[in-house]
Amino acid sequence: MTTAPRPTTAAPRQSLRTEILEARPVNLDGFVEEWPEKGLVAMESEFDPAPSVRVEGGQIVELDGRSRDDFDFMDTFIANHAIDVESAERCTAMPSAQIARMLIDPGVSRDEVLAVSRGLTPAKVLDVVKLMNVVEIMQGMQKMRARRTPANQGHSTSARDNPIQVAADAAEGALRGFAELETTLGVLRYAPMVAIALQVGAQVGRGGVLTQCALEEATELELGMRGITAYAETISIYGTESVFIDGDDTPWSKSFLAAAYASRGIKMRFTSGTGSEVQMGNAEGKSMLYLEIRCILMAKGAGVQGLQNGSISCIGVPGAVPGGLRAVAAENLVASMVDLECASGNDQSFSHSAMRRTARAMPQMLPGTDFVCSGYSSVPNADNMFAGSNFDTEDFDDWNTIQRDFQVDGGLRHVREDEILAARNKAARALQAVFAHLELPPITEDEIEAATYANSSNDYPLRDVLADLKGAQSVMDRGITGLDLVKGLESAGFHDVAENLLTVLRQRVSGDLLQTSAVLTGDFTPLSAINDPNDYAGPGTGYRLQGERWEQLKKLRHVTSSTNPETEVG
Amino acid sequence: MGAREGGPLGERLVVGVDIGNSTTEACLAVVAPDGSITYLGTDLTRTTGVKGTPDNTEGALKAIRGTLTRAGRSAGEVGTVLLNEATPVISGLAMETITETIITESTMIGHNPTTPGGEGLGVGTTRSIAELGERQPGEPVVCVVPHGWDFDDVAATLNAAVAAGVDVVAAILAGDDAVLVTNRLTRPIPVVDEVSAVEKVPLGMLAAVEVAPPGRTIRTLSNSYGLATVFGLDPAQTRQVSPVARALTGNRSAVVVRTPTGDVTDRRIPVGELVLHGAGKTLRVDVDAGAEAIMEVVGRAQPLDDARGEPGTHVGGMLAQVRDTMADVMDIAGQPDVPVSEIAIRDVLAVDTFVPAEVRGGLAGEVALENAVALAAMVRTSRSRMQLVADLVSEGLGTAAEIGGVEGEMAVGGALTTPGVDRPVAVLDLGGGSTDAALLTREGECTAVHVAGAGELVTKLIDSELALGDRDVAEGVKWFPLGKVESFFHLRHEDGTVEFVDQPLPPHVFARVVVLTADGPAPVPTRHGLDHVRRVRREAKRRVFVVNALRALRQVAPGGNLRALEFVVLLGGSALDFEIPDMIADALAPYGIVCGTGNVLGTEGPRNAVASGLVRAHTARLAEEARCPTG
Amino acid sequence: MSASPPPELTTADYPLSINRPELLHTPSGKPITALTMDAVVSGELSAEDLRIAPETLQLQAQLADASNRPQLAANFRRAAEMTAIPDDEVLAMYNALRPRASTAAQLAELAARLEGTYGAPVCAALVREAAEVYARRDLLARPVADSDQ
Amino acid sequence: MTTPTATAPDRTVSLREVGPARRGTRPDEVVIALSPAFAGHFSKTIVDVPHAEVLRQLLAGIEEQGVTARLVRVIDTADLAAISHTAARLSGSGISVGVLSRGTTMIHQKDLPRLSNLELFPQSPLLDAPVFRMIGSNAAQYAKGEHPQPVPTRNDQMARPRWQAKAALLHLKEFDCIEAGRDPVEVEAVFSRGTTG
Repeated sequence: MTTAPRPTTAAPRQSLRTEILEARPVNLDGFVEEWPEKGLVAMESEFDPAPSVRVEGGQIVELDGRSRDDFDFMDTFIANHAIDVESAERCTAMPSAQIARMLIDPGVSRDEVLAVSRGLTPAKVLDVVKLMNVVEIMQGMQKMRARRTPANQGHSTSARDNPIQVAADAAEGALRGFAELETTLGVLRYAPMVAIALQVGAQVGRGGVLTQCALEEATELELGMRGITAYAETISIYGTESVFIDGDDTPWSKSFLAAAYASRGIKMRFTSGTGSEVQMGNAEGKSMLYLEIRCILMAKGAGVQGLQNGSISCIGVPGAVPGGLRAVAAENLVASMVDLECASGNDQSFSHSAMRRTARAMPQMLPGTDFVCSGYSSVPNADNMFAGSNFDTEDFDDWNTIQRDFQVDGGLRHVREDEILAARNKAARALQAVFAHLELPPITEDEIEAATYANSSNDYPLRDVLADLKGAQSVMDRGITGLDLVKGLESAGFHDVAENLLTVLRQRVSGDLLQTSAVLTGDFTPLSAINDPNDYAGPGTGYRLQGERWEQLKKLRHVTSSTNPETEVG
Repeated sequence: MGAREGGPLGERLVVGVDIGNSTTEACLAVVAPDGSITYLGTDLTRTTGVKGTPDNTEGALKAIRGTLTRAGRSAGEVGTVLLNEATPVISGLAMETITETIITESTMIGHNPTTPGGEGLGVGTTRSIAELGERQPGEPVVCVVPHGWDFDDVAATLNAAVAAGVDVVAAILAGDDAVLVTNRLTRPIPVVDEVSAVEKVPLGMLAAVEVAPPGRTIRTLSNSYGLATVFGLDPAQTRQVSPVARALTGNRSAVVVRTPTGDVTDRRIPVGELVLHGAGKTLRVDVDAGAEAIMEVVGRAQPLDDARGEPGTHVGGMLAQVRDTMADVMDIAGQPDVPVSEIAIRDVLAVDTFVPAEVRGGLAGEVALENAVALAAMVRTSRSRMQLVADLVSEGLGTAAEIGGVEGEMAVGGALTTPGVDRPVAVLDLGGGSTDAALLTREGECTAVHVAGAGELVTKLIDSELALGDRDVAEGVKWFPLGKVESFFHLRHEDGTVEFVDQPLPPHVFARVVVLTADGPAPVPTRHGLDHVRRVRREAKRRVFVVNALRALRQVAPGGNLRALEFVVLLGGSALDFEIPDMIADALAPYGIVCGTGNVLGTEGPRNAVASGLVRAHTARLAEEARCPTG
Repeated sequence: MSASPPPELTTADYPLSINRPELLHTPSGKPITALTMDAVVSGELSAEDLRIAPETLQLQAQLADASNRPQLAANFRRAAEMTAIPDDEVLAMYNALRPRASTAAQLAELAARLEGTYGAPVCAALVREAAEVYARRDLLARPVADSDQ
Repeated sequence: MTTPTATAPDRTVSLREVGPARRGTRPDEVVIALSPAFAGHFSKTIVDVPHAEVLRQLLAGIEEQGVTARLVRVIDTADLAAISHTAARLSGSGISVGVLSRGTTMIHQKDLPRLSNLELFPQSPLLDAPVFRMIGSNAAQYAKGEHPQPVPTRNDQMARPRWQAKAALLHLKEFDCIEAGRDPVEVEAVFSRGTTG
């Protein structure tokens, strides 16, 4: 930056400090004024309805100021399926301040809060969280998170849809701690091969990591049915009837889809987030958070075990209005306080400012959520086919350091270079074996060498895309399933990987992963809100980062040894 | 024909395996004691590794197991596995441009903007639009407009100048604005646009700008005497500028600037001499003499022992490159490398082609079609490693495996199982790298030859002549018929017929020339029309397969006389092509030859000839031994 | 909402794959313990064996009820009914439920098919409820396909 | 992050209504459909390219190809697909270009489903004058039954944090200018030099 005075131009003179501030990345972000009439407002809008509920003959006949015959389909669905009719009138009549206090009071257990929240209307829920500042919201999240143990989810994609890269990065991601890995495509026809790569790579890195491939419903479901992927997440829902219809769905079609996934033993969660409705110009004059609460209750009513929210792909909208990130933190809390698994966003490029990017994640990272990011880009953002995440591979060491600084478990850990190289190499070889077994276009030794040491898709030899696409098509045509992957791995001598994948596949027969917030631990124990319920009851209780896990998180790339300060540990 | 359960004693189960360049085929059969053969089935898989190397084992085993499972037999029952002796011909390709067009001192702008403006011829002195105001009336001016000028401003400036009496007769624009500007002019003039390097146009020089009406081509600047007239040239100068005229032929618009020493040369690049050893002679031919000359000399050097290129020349490099790759292919771990000297080039096919190349010194990215020669070279090696493959197969399967015979001969045997075929029969195996011919005489003698050039070369020619720069697209153009998507609901096939569809076609093929692949139309990224693409495709096939068919058959035909042949059966991957068989049949018709695509075993089409031939040969040998037992 | 029978299973039985494997079997009747690598290699297992059985979904529904998640339980019960429906028909049914994709009659037909052919009353109820709401909110199929909103 | 600037910022445009939009008969025309607030409530795109320049370049691209253009304003919707498809069905060639006030642009064809398109340029912050020229040129070439190379589309991951909210705001304003039930009208572009409005 220059300190010399600039040549005077026609423009009025500017202070040197202003010039420096003007040049700060945060000023590349966009900010707008609120416009409540149109719903361009985070969570404080006089146009949101006042809470009200009336029950007649075991049916809700009035909801937030609307009587049943004026219900749009969101009202109807929420009234019929989401709200507990028996307790509705009593709970909604409780003072909002009392419910808000229950949320942060260590003396009130999670179950006691759920007993109240299941009877609340959308407007009532909004009325409650509006009373809470961001620290209180974090306090509430700490208690209401469904699973006791927090976790994290990663994105593993490739700008060239290169399956070898996806496999290697999935292996590294799994090794670094992601409990779930998600991929998607630039060229959709590549999906089967990349999904296979993700599954194989993940099981190399850490047995039991769950994978998914975000696609249009039909293909996503088919890959899941075949056991090539293990769960699904990109089933979008919206807070107004008109936008829901624009998305060519209704609460009933989505509920049917939810059951379809469960009927194939596949874990699934919906996706929603503040800002999507106003982004599409049909917010019907309601605040972003009110509409998101309707989404959350709709998901609850559909009987899905969880929800991905936290604005997600619309983060630029709440990010630009006053109090926007408070609303985003609140929507995560609401998902948790109605007992849904919450994969809490932090998954889209959000700001030019590193400081803002970090701050944005604190309300999820510090209290901990079921998945702090949904997900964290475990590839360089240039390779991120979800249009970039809030964090990527360059941030690994910063993330690990923040975990260590605050003694907070963000789901990741530092891993030594040699372990990472070994995993990446093995993943590429395992995939090479599977491709050979399935007669897919071969993977060369050069590609394996590249995969071992690569950072981005530019570091790999180019694939014969046409041949790959033919291969991908044949995977679908020949009805390849997860079982074929197991066979390929086993016959090529990758016994451990084959065993890992088979165990994951076996889980769909047991259905254990269908329960709320379920993940698979390293020893293949299903860990869900049932057998790992959040038992936070104040200081010293609930999940604490300690013992072996804490020892893991104390390790960084460079830590000076106290026994011999001339050396580094780890 | 189904699998016979059990069967009488002495029945033998044999598998013939043909390892080709791209596919490995297996044929399972039962040989009864009386020598009668019952075919139980066939299988086909991708060849693993380079033909003739141990890597082939995996593919071979896969194909064998394939047939066994289909026929419900087990490896244990197999008596013998028969492999083909792959005649170790491996082919390589190389292409060299032998001409290049160079423009010196920017005398010519010969590019063809899609939308020039105005019509007619304008001759005047080149002046920058910036200094138009200063021109004195009367002087004819060709206005040169640099980048960054808005079309409205250009038109206004020109109109003002004209109003002030400046005689603007033509304009040369940097941007794509010719029509926009002419539409706004008070006095119409010819305008050439999209001259990207407009700043290099020499100012203050006499220049001519010509634009033809839509659908026409220029008349004056593409005619040497037209140029002479415009610039007042004497015969010597006229001779000098004749390349300019030639370079501009066929354009709708052009600019020629008269500079003192400016010139367009069309020079031949010395590519070097091809040295051919054969028939006890050593013959030399300049590669830039073109394909015809080369092939004529190759013909005189038959049978070819080796071909080399003058070291240090392009052709030297071309052939050396081919040799080296062959050497690598034949290297065996743990064994001494194959000395490059052992690798003899036993046939060469030269094909004239052209490569669109950017003109050196051009001002608008002019492209000229440069002549080029493509060479397909075929290498024979003294090492075959099929025996090694046989050993590995036997090991992997736990049964005996042997070399059952040489490809060519086996192929004829298999071809004979085509209904309606009898000796003497010749087969043409249209492969990827080489075109093979074999003849089986009435007396049962068999001769086989291999000539360089086949499917791969066709693909390369299509790729370069259409400037696709994408082998896969070229492959598509080779394999599938063409069409033009005329609306979302109908497309016109290359034969002119129209096909209507009820589901709208995908947007990315709208209004495009497409290849009609199995999974729908795929766009061909080219500016050329359907007819041009079709012509290039058929020419490439003709220059390779028709030429090679005749070459190869002449080499096996008694006394090189094609009329002595009766049946010609086409085999191999390219025999499945939708037009090559017809092209070859047409070419052979005049010689009274029955030619068609084989139908091995009456069921397999042009496939599996070698594999089933192996079985026949094996059976014949058994019969021999039965008649005169050895020892 | 869903008045499910008093759960026989308690949350202590979760995860079934570890605590109650004896309750788990594949639709083809194999016990979950039969899903071994040897079985895969020997080719005894098909993809069918890696699907979830309706009985298992009923067990998970009991666990959901036992952990106070009635909506989740209801979802599992719909899923149990759906195990009988072939993959492509499941997708077809889903598409039929999209806005303005079906007429009232078509939805009634769908509900009937669910109940009749597949013995899926809970799913049928969901479709009938949708039909009623769609009619009220103008989301049934319209005669003219192409319309701008 | 690129923020293109207009090449001729001193030009302005106003649209004069000349009656209801009719279905064209000339096979050599492209219809340009403008959104409710284009060159009316708004005067420039999300990155300050003047609407005058957007229109000049689109028209220039079409004219350079020797094709004629007609302008219509769609008033009853701000949905780009709907605007473009409506125009495509009015176009004698069946080809249309739809433009939103913030710059988002689409080339459409009448036989395509409404939600499909020939070319879509969704990232309004990345569209500058030269791009609009190419879009006009391509539309005209489609109208002539030629097959132009699609206009290269750019992408920028950081467009979300910078532009998403402003885009939403502009979108809402555009929605405000919708007059339900009003049929598309034919308009005439009147360009004038002078300071940008």
